Amino acid sequence: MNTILALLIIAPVVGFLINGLYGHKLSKTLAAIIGSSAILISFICTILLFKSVPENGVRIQFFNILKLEAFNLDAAFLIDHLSLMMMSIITGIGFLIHLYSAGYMQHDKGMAKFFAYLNLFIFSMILLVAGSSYTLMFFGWEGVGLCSYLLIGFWFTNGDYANAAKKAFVMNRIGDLGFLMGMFLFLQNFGSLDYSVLKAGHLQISTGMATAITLLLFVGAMGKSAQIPLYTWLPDAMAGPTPVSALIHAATMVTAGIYMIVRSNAIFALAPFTMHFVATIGLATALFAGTIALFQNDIKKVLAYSTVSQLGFMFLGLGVGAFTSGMFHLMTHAFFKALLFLGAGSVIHAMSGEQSIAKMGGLRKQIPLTFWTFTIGVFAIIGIPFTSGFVSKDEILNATYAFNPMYFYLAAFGAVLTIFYMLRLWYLTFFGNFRGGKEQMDHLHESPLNMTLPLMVLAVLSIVGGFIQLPELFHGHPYLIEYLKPVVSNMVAEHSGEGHETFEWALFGGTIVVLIFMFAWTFKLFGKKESVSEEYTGLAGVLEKKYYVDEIYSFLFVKPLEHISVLLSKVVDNKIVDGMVFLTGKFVTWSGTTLRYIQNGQTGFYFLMMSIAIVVMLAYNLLFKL
Amino acid sequence: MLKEVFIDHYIYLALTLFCIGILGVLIRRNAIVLFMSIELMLNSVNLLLVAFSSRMGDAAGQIFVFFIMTVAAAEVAVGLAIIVMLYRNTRSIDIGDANKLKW
Amino acid sequence: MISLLLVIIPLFFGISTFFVKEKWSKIIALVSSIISLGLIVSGEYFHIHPAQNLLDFSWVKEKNNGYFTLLSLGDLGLALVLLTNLIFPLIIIFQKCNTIRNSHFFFGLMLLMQAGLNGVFMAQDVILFYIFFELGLVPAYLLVGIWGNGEDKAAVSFKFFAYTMFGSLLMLVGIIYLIVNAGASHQTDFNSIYQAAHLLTSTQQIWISILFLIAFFIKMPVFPFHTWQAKTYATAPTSITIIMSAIMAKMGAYGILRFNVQFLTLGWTMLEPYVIVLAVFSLLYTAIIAIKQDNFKYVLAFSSVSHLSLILAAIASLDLNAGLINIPLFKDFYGIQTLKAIVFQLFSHGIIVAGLLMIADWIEKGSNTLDLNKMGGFAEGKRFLPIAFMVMLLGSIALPLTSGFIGEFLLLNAVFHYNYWIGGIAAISIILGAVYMLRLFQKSMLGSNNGNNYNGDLTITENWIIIPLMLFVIIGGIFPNWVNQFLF
Amino acid sequence: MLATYAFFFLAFIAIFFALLVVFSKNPIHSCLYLVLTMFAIAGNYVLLNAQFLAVVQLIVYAGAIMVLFLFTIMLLNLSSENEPVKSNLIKFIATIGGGSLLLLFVMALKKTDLGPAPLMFPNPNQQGMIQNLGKVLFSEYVFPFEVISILILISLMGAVVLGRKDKKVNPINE
Amino acid sequence: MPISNNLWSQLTDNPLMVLAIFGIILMFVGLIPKMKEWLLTIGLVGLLAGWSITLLNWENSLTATPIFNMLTFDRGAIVLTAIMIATLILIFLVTDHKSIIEMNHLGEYYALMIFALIGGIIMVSFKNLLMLFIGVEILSIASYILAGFNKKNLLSNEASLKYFLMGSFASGILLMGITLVYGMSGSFDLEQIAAYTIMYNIHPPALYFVGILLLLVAFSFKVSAAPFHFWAPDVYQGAPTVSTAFMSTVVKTAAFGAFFRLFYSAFNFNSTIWNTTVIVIVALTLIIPNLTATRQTSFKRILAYSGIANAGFLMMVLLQTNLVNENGTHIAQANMALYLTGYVIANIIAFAALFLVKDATGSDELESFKGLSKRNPYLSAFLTLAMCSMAGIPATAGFMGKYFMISGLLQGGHLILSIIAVLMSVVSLYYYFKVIKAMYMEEADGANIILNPSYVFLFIIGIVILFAVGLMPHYIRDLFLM
Repeated sequence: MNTILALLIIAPVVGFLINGLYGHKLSKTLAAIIGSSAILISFICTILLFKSVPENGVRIQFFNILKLEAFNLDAAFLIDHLSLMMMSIITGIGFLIHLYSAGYMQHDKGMAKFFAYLNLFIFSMILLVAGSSYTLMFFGWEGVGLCSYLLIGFWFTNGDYANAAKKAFVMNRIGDLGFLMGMFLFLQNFGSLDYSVLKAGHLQISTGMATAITLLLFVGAMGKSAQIPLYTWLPDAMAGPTPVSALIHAATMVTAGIYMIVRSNAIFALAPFTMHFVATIGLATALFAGTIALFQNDIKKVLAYSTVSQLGFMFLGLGVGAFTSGMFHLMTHAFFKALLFLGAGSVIHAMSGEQSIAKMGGLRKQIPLTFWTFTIGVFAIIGIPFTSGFVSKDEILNATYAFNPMYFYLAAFGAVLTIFYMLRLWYLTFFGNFRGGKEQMDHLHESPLNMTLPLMVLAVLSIVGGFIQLPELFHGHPYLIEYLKPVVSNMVAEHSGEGHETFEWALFGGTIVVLIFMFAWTFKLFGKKESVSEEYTGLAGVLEKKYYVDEIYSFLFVKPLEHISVLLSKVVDNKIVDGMVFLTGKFVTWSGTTLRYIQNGQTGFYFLMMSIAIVVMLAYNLLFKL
Repeated sequence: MLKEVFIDHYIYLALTLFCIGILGVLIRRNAIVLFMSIELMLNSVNLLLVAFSSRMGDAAGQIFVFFIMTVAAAEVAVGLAIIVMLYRNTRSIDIGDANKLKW
Repeated sequence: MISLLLVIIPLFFGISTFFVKEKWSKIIALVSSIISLGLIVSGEYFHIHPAQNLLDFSWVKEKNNGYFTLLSLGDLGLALVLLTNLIFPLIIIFQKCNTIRNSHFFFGLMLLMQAGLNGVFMAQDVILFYIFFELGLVPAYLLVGIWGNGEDKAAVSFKFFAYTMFGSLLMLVGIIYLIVNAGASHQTDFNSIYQAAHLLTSTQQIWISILFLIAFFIKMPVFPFHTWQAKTYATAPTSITIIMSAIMAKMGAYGILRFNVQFLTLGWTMLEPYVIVLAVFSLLYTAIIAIKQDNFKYVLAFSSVSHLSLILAAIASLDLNAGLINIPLFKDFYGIQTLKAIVFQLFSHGIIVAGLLMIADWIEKGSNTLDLNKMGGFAEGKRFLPIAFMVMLLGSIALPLTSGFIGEFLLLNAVFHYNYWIGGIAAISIILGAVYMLRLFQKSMLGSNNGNNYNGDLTITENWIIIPLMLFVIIGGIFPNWVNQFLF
Repeated sequence: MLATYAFFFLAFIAIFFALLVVFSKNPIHSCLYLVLTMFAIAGNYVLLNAQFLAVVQLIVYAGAIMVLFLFTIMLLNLSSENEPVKSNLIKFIATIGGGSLLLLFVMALKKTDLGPAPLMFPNPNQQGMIQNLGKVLFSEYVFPFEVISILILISLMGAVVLGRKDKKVNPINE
Repeated sequence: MPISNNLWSQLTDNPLMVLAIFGIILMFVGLIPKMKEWLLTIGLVGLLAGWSITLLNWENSLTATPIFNMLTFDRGAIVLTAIMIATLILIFLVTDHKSIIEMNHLGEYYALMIFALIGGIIMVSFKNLLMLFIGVEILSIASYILAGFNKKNLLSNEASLKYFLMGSFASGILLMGITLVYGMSGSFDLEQIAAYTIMYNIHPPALYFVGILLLLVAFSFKVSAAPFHFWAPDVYQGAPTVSTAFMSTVVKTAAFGAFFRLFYSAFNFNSTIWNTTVIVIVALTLIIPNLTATRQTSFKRILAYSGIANAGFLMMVLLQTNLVNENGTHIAQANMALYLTGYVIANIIAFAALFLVKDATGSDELESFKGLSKRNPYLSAFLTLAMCSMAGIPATAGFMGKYFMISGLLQGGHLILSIIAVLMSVVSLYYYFKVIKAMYMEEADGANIILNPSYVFLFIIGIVILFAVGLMPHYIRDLFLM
């Protein structure tokens, strides 16, 4: 088991080192093979681990990183059901995306570098989810942030991309600050950052302290998982290559916050206020991002806001206490959102890099494979019954209703928004007539097999992924809840009785009605659209401009900080602080100049000064000393 | 009117002469007159020394005066030589003119 | 004896270098520094297998008064001596001979600085400490003033020199005050001073502490005594800037640990709250200033102040009630832990800032400018420089798995332990640090090239100078335990 | 009693002429007034029974030294007009300074207890006689007497070096 | 008092006789034009002989008996005598120079310096105020002449006149002080005055105190302490350079020796009655010249102000008269001797450098030091070390001097004064390092300067002493302890 785990962790590192250090000497194909196979090894190892892991998990220690008097950090990994689930998503989807990248990036000269970064990312992610302490999680946490930075800024010669990368990193850092504080507070209270102290019922801590710790940790999650108010980096992160968006900014990294909260569920359970807060933030984010997505024209931006929105749903799930549901939605979302992104990547690939849906239309004929798989993704996310998205979202909505009906209605509205913007995207991209240029028209082509294969695999997963936990209504069995039971204790009241069943049926029926209505309505709006306006006015304009949040942030934080920096530098530091030093020097030379004049060369004056000195001296001594 | 002379009177006299000497040093610009004022100071010291010496019946004070006179003579020789030298070069013995060295 | 040799060797070679031909000077300097490195490595060996008499140097100081340890390798100074002797060979290789005239004087003075720095960290006698403290200073003045860049190098150099001297002379008053109070015999060894210092009343200790603190604040430097620094760093030849920021700045922290924490414990305890507030203010203040600086080295200079301020904050967070001559005795484990973290971070920051400054120098050589606005897109077509820069940068912004993280994490934890709010405010620096360092990277390496070309990558020699530093940054982040055994 | 009056008379003479020395415009007059002051002081020496010094004062001081002064003044052909007068402010300050110095001296004297015994005129003690002084000078004070010769030598050299007009001008490189 | 009839013992008990003889020889040899080249040799032989005699008496000095009850060559006197003679030897080496050898009255020049030295020796060893007066006058009158030795130079004339007038004025004040002290204590003998002092330890009679203060003024003038320092910059600048070197070293040493001897042995009150005055004088002496010197452009004048500033440090010994070390030995004199050693050596190196530079460029402005490191790297290195020592950089004698002075101050509890002292040391860096800056950091063309052997000897000896004192101060200082 130790060996398998070691192999699992080392393989991406080896891939990273080979591609990073010798990538310039390798051919592109070889680089792709090395990069992908490293992840394949990890994936296989993960699968192997599934078998051998005991129910309560196992802590595997390799070596001690740092041992100080009151601080201990082991390179130890906690392999339990939760981390295995995460690792399989990471390595599995990660492998598919590596495969996809081999095709997508084949025209880029930085192929080896790209795979090196991806491998490093997978390594960091494994560290994040498999580490046995918050410190190791933080290692991975920051590591994925770095990889995100590197990959967003992969095409660094474009200044905007580089800016987006920096923005992502800094925003993540703000979250990390909260996480760090939370860790410090945790360390103060429990004397260790190892998960071993997280056994439910063993936590001796006041509610206030638990609230403080969990709120701080949640700040970290906000940053990493792009929640209000720290979400603005994620849409900008679409500057990176599309596989990166699929892997990092949809399937894995952004879900780290969910994982962290689920991992800490024992302490979150002690802090009801935080739970409420998490739910509120999650709901707000889901609605907010959903509305913004309504009028975006960039295919990746739509998907990005959709991701933010879906992450909001996950947090809503966590906040209402349905930890497993959150994890479940995390998983299904990883499937269909990766699928959507890869599909979008395929579309972009076909469109020669064009990302605006205003320029697309009627693509279903030219790239059928992409169309069908993309369609499955769309159906999953809008919740066509029995797709994975339907099942997981349904579960969250259920739990929300039990928590607070008002939250439920809002969340349901959010789901409707999802349907609207996804269908809009779908129609505008694949239906109607082609609105792009002639050259693009001629160039349209289906992607190669190593790109479409991952699409197909993910499409299958998007459909069947939900079956592991079909609602009881449809005679499903909560496999996931049981599987995660040793780690996660949900806080949702067990549903039973007629009323509940009625509600579920009502929800199901409502979903179908809404879906049919929305299909029809959006088809009417977008199905045969000849041209799509680039500019919107009124409320739509505000939404298209993302509520001007970036501008507000710039006005509230970025610009003031820059102004303060300039002020401190130019005025305070140069004029006042250094001015004091300067004045001291000036004073010395000034007094030098002044004192020089008493040395005026006149002997008479000298005599006078000496005599006065004698008089003063005698007077002082005779009057005060005797 | 006082019938007797105390040592105080000599001290008064000597110190007055001393202060007059200093006054001369302060208000005159002619180097020679200045030098004469300094001689006046020395003389006042001599007078005081002799007074103390006489009062205490100690010859040391008068011996000291003797040496002061010798030194004064030597000093005058050198001092006047310096003044003459300066006069040769500048045609002036005004100390106010000797102000090339300053600042 | 090793400790004595560590001072004598650079001193001897330094003076000899004055008299040799220019072309030999670099080789002699290199030989000397490598001998020193060998000595400290063997010192580490003896340290692990204790043989104290080989590490210490004693001297009959006054008749009938027995032996006194004058120099000692170990204790707080070991890590910094190690740092000094590790960095010197690298910067001697780094310093190109053909860009400076009279290179024999250059290297000679550099070796004198090495002797001074080694001495400061090993001295067990206050006067000796002071002598070495200044011995590093005069050569630095000459090196900056003679071989610096820019028109006003002499003025800049003098400002640095006078500022530092101002502090160290105040410290001299403090030192003499302690000596004077060390009993009738006026012994100057640390043991006597330690005992004398602990007999002072708290008021006395506070005043003397302030004298010492001013000196060390200037040396580190810390707000509001930092204004000499940025200009000096930019003006000095890069190798000297490296010595200043990587090693000389550490003298301040070392001095505070030695004199304020260890000797003037009572006074320090009283001053702690003020110092920590000042340090945290300085930390954020300089970090904010660094955000909009346009000079590459200025950013590094302010970042250096910022990092050292955090170290100062951590020092001020030490919770102590009494001190012993070797390792202070703290109320709880936190003290020793933080102390170790401080030493680790001093070492780590030295390495990282050295690497960053080297990179700054190479960029300057390649593009003939340090102005960030004239740079851009330098990563294009280069393989090693961006990697090296990135690794050093990550160390600087304390990313996990770099040595910078280990240090900053523990230091922030210590400050947080002292006070939640202060700790929280101090931690904002990790955001600001990311902002200015990434801006630095972005402006120079990323984006599009705006007219100022920089072609060609690092040479093989340059690669091999920076690789050890990069290795340390990574190894220090992954195996800090292994590094730690050499530092204590 | 007579001696007391003599003292006050001499004191008045001394101070009066001393002031004239200082305030007289013409250096030659100053010089002559100084000679008169010295005479007064010599008179005081006699009162104090220091005959030897009185004689030396007359011969060496009033005679030799003052003649030297006179010669120099004559040699340099100084007249009263060529001395610029100092400004009144300076004079005022100087007078205040000198006056307060005198006041301070007086204050110190008042504070000092010098004993009640008045001076005897003529002074009974014979220290000031040539015989006594000679004995002391050549026994106790023979060493300074020898050493003073060096001083005389120096002044000799000084007068020669500084006063002589050098034919061959070869100044050191200043 | 036994008057020794043994000629040999008169020659060997103290260096006065030998020096006087050689002075007279020089005077006469100077008259013979052909013997000009020999003058320096004769002078050096004489000084070396004097120096050897001084050193031979080193051990005896601990149990020295007074000579004619007028002079005592105790340890303090011997130390300062040795320093002064050695200094003069070094100054003579500096005069091994073409322009000096060509000058008129060279014999007198050397003879005057040696005679002045005799005055200095008398000043540092006096036991009777009469000897003090005679010593002061011998030294002063010789200095007046030395200052005006360059007769054709107006500045030299002016310097001589100023020095003479102000020096005579100070002599008058000195005499008044002596007279008042004599009048109250009834003696010129140091021991008896000391006995009188102890009698009135707390409340000395006012006139006695006035006498002491006048003596303080007179000596402050002689050592050029503010506010009685006005003569010093002008005279130092105007006088021929060798004379300036002589005045700022030998004369200053002698003046301090006498100053300290008088106040230490005669007026050593247990109360701190004249401390406040001294503190104010020291503070002024540190502040005024250091600040003024920052704006000077002439190296010679900088050295003059530096000399005044150093007088401030040296005057601190007056505040240490009661300090003893662990063996109960008084340490003030040793501190002063240590400081003087460093000061004198550094000063002579500086003056030697000035001499060479001035010879090459004809100016003593700082300008002429520009680019000196190119013209002669060794000279500039030596001068740098001397400047470092003056500025009090550790490992040099200057630092140790300042260290012991401030140490003494702090033992006396004068914290504020010591802080003023170190702050002014920082200010002093400005002008000391201006010289270094000119030499190394500024460019100027000029002919190479060649060092002749006597200069090399001087520099090497000087640097060795600077570092010997700087690194092993305790050994040196123990030698000086009384």
